Amino acid sequence: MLHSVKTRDYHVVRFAGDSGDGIQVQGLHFTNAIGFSGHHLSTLQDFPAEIRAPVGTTYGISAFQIQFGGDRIRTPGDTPDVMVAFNPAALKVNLPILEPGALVIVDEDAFNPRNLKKAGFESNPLEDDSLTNFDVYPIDITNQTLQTLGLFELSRREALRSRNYWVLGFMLWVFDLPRYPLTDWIKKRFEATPEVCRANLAVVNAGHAFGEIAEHAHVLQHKTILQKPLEPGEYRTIRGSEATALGLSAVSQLADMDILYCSYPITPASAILHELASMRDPRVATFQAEDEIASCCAAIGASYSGAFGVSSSSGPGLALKAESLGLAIASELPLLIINTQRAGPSTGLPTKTEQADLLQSVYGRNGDTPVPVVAAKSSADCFQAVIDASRIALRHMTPVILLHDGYMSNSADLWAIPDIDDYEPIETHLTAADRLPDHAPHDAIFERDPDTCARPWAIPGRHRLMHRVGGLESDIRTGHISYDPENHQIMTDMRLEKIRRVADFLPDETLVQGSFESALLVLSWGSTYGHIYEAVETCNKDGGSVAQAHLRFVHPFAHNLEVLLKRFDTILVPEHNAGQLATLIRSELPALASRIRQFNQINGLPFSALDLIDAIRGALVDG
Amino acid sequence: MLHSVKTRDYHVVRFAGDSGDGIQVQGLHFTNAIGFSGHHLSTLQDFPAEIRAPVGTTYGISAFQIQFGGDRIRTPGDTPDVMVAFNPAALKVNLPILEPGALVIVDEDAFNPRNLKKAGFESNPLEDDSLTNFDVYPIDITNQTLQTLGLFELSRREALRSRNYWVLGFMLWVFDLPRYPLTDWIKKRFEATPEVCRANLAVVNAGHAFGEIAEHAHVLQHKTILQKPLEPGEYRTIRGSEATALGLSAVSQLADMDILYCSYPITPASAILHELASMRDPRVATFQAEDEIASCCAAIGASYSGAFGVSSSSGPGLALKAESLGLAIASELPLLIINTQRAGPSTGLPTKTEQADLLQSVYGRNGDTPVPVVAAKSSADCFQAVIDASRIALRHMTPVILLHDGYMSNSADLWAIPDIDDYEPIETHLTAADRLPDHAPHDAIFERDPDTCARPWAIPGRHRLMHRVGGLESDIRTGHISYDPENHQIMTDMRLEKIRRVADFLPDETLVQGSFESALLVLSWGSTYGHIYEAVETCNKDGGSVAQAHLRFVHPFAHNLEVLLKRFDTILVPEHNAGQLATLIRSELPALASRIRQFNQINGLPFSALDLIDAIRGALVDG
Amino acid sequence: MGNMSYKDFASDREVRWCPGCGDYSVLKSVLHALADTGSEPENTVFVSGIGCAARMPYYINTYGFHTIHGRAPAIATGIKLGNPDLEVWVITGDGDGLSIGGNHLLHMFRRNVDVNILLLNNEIYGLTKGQFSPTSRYGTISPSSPGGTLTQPVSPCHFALGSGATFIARGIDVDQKGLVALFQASKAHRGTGFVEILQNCIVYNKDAFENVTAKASAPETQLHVTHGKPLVFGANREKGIKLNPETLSLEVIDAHKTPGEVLVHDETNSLIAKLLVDLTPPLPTAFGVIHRRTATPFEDVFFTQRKSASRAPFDTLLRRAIIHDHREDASPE
Amino acid sequence: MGNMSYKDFASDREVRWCPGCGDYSVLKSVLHALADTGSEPENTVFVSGIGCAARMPYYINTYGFHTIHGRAPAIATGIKLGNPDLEVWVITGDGDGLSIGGNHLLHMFRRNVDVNILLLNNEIYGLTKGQFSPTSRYGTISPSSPGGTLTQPVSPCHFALGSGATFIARGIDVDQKGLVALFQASKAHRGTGFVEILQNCIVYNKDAFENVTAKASAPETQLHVTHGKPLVFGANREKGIKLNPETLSLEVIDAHKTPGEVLVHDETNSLIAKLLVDLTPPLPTAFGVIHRRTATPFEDVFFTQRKSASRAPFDTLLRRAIIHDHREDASPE
Ligand SMILES: Cc1ncc(C[n+]2csc(CCOP(=O)(O)OP(=O)(O)O)c2C)c(N)n1
Ligand SMILES: Cc1ncc(C[n+]2csc(CCOP(=O)(O)OP(=O)(O)O)c2C)c(N)n1
Ligand code: SF4
Ligand code: SF4
Ligand SMILES: [Mg+2]
Ligand SMILES: [Mg+2]
Repeated sequence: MLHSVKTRDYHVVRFAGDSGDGIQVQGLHFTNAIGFSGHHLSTLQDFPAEIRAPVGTTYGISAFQIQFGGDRIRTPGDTPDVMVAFNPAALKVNLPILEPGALVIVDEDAFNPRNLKKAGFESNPLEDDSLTNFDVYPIDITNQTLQTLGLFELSRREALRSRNYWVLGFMLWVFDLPRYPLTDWIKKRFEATPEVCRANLAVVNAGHAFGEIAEHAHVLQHKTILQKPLEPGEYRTIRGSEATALGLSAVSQLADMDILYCSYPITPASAILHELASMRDPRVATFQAEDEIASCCAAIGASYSGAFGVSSSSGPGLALKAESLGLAIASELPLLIINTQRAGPSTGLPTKTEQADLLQSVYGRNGDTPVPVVAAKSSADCFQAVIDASRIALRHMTPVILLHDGYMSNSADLWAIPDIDDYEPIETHLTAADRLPDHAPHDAIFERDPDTCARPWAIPGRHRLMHRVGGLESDIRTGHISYDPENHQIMTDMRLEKIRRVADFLPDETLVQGSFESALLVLSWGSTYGHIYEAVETCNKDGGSVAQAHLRFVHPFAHNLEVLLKRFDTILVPEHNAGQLATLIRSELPALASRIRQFNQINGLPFSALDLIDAIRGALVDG
Repeated sequence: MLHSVKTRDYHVVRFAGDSGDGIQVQGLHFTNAIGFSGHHLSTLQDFPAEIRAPVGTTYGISAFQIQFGGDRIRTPGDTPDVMVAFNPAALKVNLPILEPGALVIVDEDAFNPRNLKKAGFESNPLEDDSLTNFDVYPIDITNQTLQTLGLFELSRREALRSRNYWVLGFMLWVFDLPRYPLTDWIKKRFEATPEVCRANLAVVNAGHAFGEIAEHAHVLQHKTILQKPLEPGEYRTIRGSEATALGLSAVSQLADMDILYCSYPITPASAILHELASMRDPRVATFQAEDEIASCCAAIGASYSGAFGVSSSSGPGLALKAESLGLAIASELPLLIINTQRAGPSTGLPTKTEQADLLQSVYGRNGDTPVPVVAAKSSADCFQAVIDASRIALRHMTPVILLHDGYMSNSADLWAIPDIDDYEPIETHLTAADRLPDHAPHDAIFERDPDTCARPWAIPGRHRLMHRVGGLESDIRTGHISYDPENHQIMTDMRLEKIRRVADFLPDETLVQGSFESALLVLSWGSTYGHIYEAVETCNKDGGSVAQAHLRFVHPFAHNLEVLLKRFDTILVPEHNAGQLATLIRSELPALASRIRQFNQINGLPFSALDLIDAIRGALVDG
Repeated sequence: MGNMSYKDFASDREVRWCPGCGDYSVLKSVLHALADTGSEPENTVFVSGIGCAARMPYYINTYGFHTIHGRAPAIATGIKLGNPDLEVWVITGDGDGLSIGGNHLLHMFRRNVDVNILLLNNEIYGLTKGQFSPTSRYGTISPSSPGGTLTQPVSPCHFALGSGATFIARGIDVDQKGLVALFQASKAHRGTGFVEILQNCIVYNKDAFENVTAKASAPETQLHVTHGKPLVFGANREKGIKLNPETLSLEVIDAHKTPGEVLVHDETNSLIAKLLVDLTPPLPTAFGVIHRRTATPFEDVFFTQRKSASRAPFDTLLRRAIIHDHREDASPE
Repeated sequence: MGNMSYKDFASDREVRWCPGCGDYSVLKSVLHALADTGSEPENTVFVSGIGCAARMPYYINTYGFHTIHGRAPAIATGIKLGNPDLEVWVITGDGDGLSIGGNHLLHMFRRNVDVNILLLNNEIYGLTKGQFSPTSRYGTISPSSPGGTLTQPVSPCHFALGSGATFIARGIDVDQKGLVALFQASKAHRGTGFVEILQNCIVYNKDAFENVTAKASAPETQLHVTHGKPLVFGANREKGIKLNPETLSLEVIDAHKTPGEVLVHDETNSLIAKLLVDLTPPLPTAFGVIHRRTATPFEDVFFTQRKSASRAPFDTLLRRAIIHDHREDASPE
């Protein structure tokens, strides 16, 4: 079959190979070139399951996917139309998700009997007719690379590691993308080792040249139509962990205070720890504790002493923080818990995504212990989300749980670099304590802010306001231990009221697309935002009448949420859990319960557009 | 004021004094005499807050309360009509709860300036007119006791410790109760120390004689009208901890297996640990672990190896078990968690009661991790509740959370001693594994019971069915680790279905009083059963039209619950939390949400009849 | 030193331990140590877990944080990392510190955070009414072990040594003079100071230490150690501890006859520390500073590293990734 | 001994560690030890927490329980109390066992439950991609410590000693013969057997132990200890460890010249154990059984007490309280 230059609004390109093949580096550089060319984009890193696997096996496959195009892109796409497979296993694993007719570039040199067997192919798919649905383009990539490198003093092993640069060069040619971002980077990166530098540049150029000269190669070329090129501005690609780390740095500036980020390594939450550690912001220190309990407790200690304590984890780690969260609630300290949700229960599927910690976040502690719960919606949004969540924690003197998920932490968005001066400063209750005289009486130390019920943040070292706090019930007036029944009722009511008051400060929820006249509202929260956005958009393009609202603040709800939802007779809530937001809505806004339809996918993967569209159409039909 | 013999259907008597005054022993003996006289009864122990306090202080007061009478008694009563106060602090603390006109017996010798000051009295209440609302009867109890003991070789301190026996003798006379249960007990107890024995008997008799001979004393006599004396049978008083320990012993017999009870001391859960340890049932061993996590894990280990693992705690301790509970769910092991709820959040009010761990029990873990939640309703009921909960755990191969509360563990009921032969044996999935041949293939080892979805309980030592389980997602067929997306969906669905199926085995919910024609349903769960029962009964006696239903199985609900609730337009849910069962009902049975009214009291105390009646009347009026 | 008296360090709260509890005396020693060393109430924090001992912060007029069971060391670590200039004390018990909290103690020792840890060891769970603890002796009868406990106790000082603690001391509740000196030494030590205090729980484990602490027999049952001084005890300091170099076992010798053979205490030598923490009756129990060595406190390195971090300005951090610059005037960089 | 070969103990699961990981060799030694000591697959359980090492149970054809991070010792304790006749092994890592799980290890040691604990120490968190662990050396650079770690490492064997462990041994991943012998000895020991294995994480902490384990320098860097034998090392076993009895410090002496002064290993002496666990480069590292002493395993006493409990029949238990008897024919008792 012959290939022709394909022009489309967007492309979904996937690179797949062994962990050692440099797939992720390749993906990043490809993304970079896309970014420089002014396309919108979104990417996804797909790592093999947690144990590093032997070369050539299907469970050792690492992949990188990017969707890019000429209009706002919100997801890395479901069905790649272009794929590069470095070996048979990579082909095997990824075939099921390819678009029919997709261009499949393979390194034919890797399709030897050993690798084919490891991948579980009975015969060579390049030779039988099992790939007729696709445009398969086999290239002797290994051979091409080795030939190029023959001129350099590199071992065969080192040389083979450069295959990704060859492929990059070739792929840049395929999509007609600029080479200089990559070549500049190589020059800088390998400044100290000129031989390696020259070798890599040579390989990139060889790959590019191959495209230009190879027979039939011209027909491989793909183009994207730029409908809406990027607005002028400064952009970068950003992963969830990067956005969170930068967001925390922003918080420390906006609140003018130190942050202590306490964590215990766990997939996928660790990415933020690594990012922060490498950032070395002197106002945002990291502390790797001995376990999750200690990490939460150290953060509480930090907040007690007047820094802002942040503690992060994933699924089982959040469960371990439950008791100490109770202490932070009882002692009314600001605290931020970032939980990168992963597929559960228990150890579950650590590298897969899920949204199943919502109810744990809202209810998972002893006693009536409410906390606000905030959710980020995309990698880039993690920046704003962590600022929003921190603002609540500091304004209301309360722990806040910020929910991320595995999908967010492995995907990357294009992000317009913000200006910190555009953000409102974050007020803290240190100032309330600053206003008190030395040795003020206890009822002054515990006098609450009339709007938030927050107490002054009287801290050692800064205030001469010696007093004691703790996990026992305390007197509403003086903070002393109190066994008084009436006081316990008052304090419980106050704690509930305090969290209810958070809603007084929340912006109204709005529709993110569609109108109030739509026949159906799709209500999303968390990282499903993008997939759901695209699915709703598609439905509407096909004549559907669908609106979307998206919750940043999952607990408490914004005051207007009920009114907004009431405008729709049918509300579809797609979630990666067994219906946790749906459960919350039913219990908090029961008048709406009969309108709620659930769509629950709990397989560790993001939604596919097709499934979502089906669910939306189903809800439109059944009402 | 003169006193007259009072006859009523029931009495509420309260003893109060310092921790060292022997109040609780006294209460038990008084209870015993009541029991022997054929009355119905219910008691409450009211301990001072956790720190042992100096003598004579209000916060060091220990109290014992009993309600007894001629018809079924379900609570220890709210408003004592008779009280004995051993010192001014005891009087001070308890005055607010007495019935107007109550008989107040005090040891006038203890009303010295020092004690009055410690109790915070400005003047002696026996001498001013602050007690005109009550029938105060001051006796020189100390003096009387010392005089009696003048004949014996006891130190003054030892002698003073006998005041409670003097009061017992007197109170037995007041209510015309038999002395022999007490005197027999004293003879047995002090067999080895005849001097002490004789002294105590003398003091009891002196107290009794004082009643008979003292001027005016005859007018103090109180009588209870026995409307419905106890059915013939064998009875005992029983506390929640005793009933639970006996229930676990029954479980080990009914299931014919060993139990490992693992716990870490915490108030109020420790009572069960102590009871079991002292019981020394060789089939129900106790293990005090290093913390709550280890206690849960050790129980999981026990269940893994084929014993039945039970782990208990209170509030913050349950929070700590969240992660390990997830493991038990993932590895599908039977496990019983007994949680004695106490007032939260955090350390809270450890000795006070609350029902605020319900949502934590249902939702407090990472991932979609459902478990059945069962609640006991009274001290005596703890026996049946632990059998019910264990049966579910063993039949469905799942962890089960059994909720107790602080009230239950400090109160005691009269209990008709059961015959273990009347109970159905408990089946386990060991037999399913027994049926498999040695080295059976993995899909046999994981073949599920069609009714319950439970897997065979293949255990080391008993079965040659070597296999591996764990917290990573496992293949539904073979139990091997599986990263397959579809399998994760199937397993998640299976876990949800498994818990849903528990409902297939639950008895229908019924009304415990009232009819379907009643204008209002009061829905109770847990230890509020008795208070709510009495309040509903009172309302109905006064012409109200109120029914009561009571949930033993809080999650999942019995299949017929929705139908039952639908028969009522208004459903009042009184709880000692901010509305957790109400929340569950709204989310699970949203069609009923508009009918739900909440009544929430979170002050660490049981409901008072008056407040409940008000709430019921309010709900009747407002609909 | 300071110009506040020990009474100024007492809070206005009524102290609520059982009459006769050893905690009273420890509290008093703490107050004295604070006054003597010139602690500043507004710069001092007492952190505790849960237990009878853990109530102590309420009675001290500094900042106080009564936290959750076993976690005080972790919280104290956070406090020091939040503000390293604070003087931080942790009050814990044998259950709080060594049952539920053992792991956090280990890591506190390992990190050598500059915090003073006072572990009030009454060999029982006081607050929860008398269950055995990890330091309870073999066979202890308690509500949860009516047939007697089944395990050998853990030795707090031995545990601290195994965990790499840099300051290990032991004292007795009623020996106020001794305690104040140990608290002062702990405060002076840069890094984690650990003081085990034998504390009498008069209600649930009365006189558990009577065999060691009784005044009458004290000269025979207590070995008070001082750096650079020989390890001697007895009414006339006539008994000396000697190490048999062949068998590496201990012998009690006549210190007056062969003073040269008596071992000399060297705080910095961890082998001697091991030898001292192993001393149990019938040999005398060691008191005083058992081990002390110089090591940098965690927060010193922590803040040095933090400050020296050549942090890029935020605007640079924002651009730390590969930047796609689409400003009209931008040229690739 | 047994009539199963080591291969019979391998499960049918594909082993999935990184090529070149030290775990492979440890697994093989485990399989050999099982075969050699005649373990019965149906009576043997491998319990592990989370980590690369903790995957091992999947590869062994006995019962296996891959539990949660740090809690394997607690679960293993429950297993032994559920069925004391089972042979139980715990597989853990330096993070699993000493970071999150330190407290459970402490209490396992203190109780002396008859379980074999293999701690694969690669001084790094392997599974979570290379963050530093509590055993990482000072200054270790890792994703969570790009500027180098700030603390001294904890020594697993020293921690075990401080926690009262009754069997402490150390081996090297690739020394299969040595490991098999240690595993056998641990299994033979009644009580908790603790074996620290220096394990090479080729991906995240490559050759961390090269300075100790490299074949060429091994005679100088390794001290293999045997009960009753002098502590000698060197190519010709010419170097001996001597304790200076005055300073209680160690010296290396010529073992050929003054053999009498060389310390003789005594497994039962905990002071020698302390001395051995303290040996770090430039002194040679100790391998073999460092400490072993007889002590009753927890479950022995547990089950003895349980069986001897003169348990009242259930009907009596039901009536253990004061009984109110209202049967018509009853008379007060
Ligand atoms: C998570 C949790 N578990 C258990 C408890 C109950 N508890 C409170 S204090 C304590 C032990 C106290 O013993 P110790 O630390 O020795 O202090 P002491 O009372 O003897 O001074 C326990 C088990 C608790 N408060 N929280
Ligand atoms: C509660 C919890 N916290 C954190 C993790 C993440 N985690 C898994 S293994 C591991 C550390 C592994 O290190 P180590 O025990 O040394 O084993 P290795 O991989 O090096 O063999 C961590 C932090 C987890 N699974 N569960
Ligand atoms: S119970 Fe013991 S430790 Fe607690 S206050 Fe009383 S005497 Fe002190
Ligand atoms: S990461 Fe390290 S420890 Fe884990 S399997 Fe790979 S080499 Fe082994
Ligand atoms: Mg204690
Ligand atoms: Mg490791």
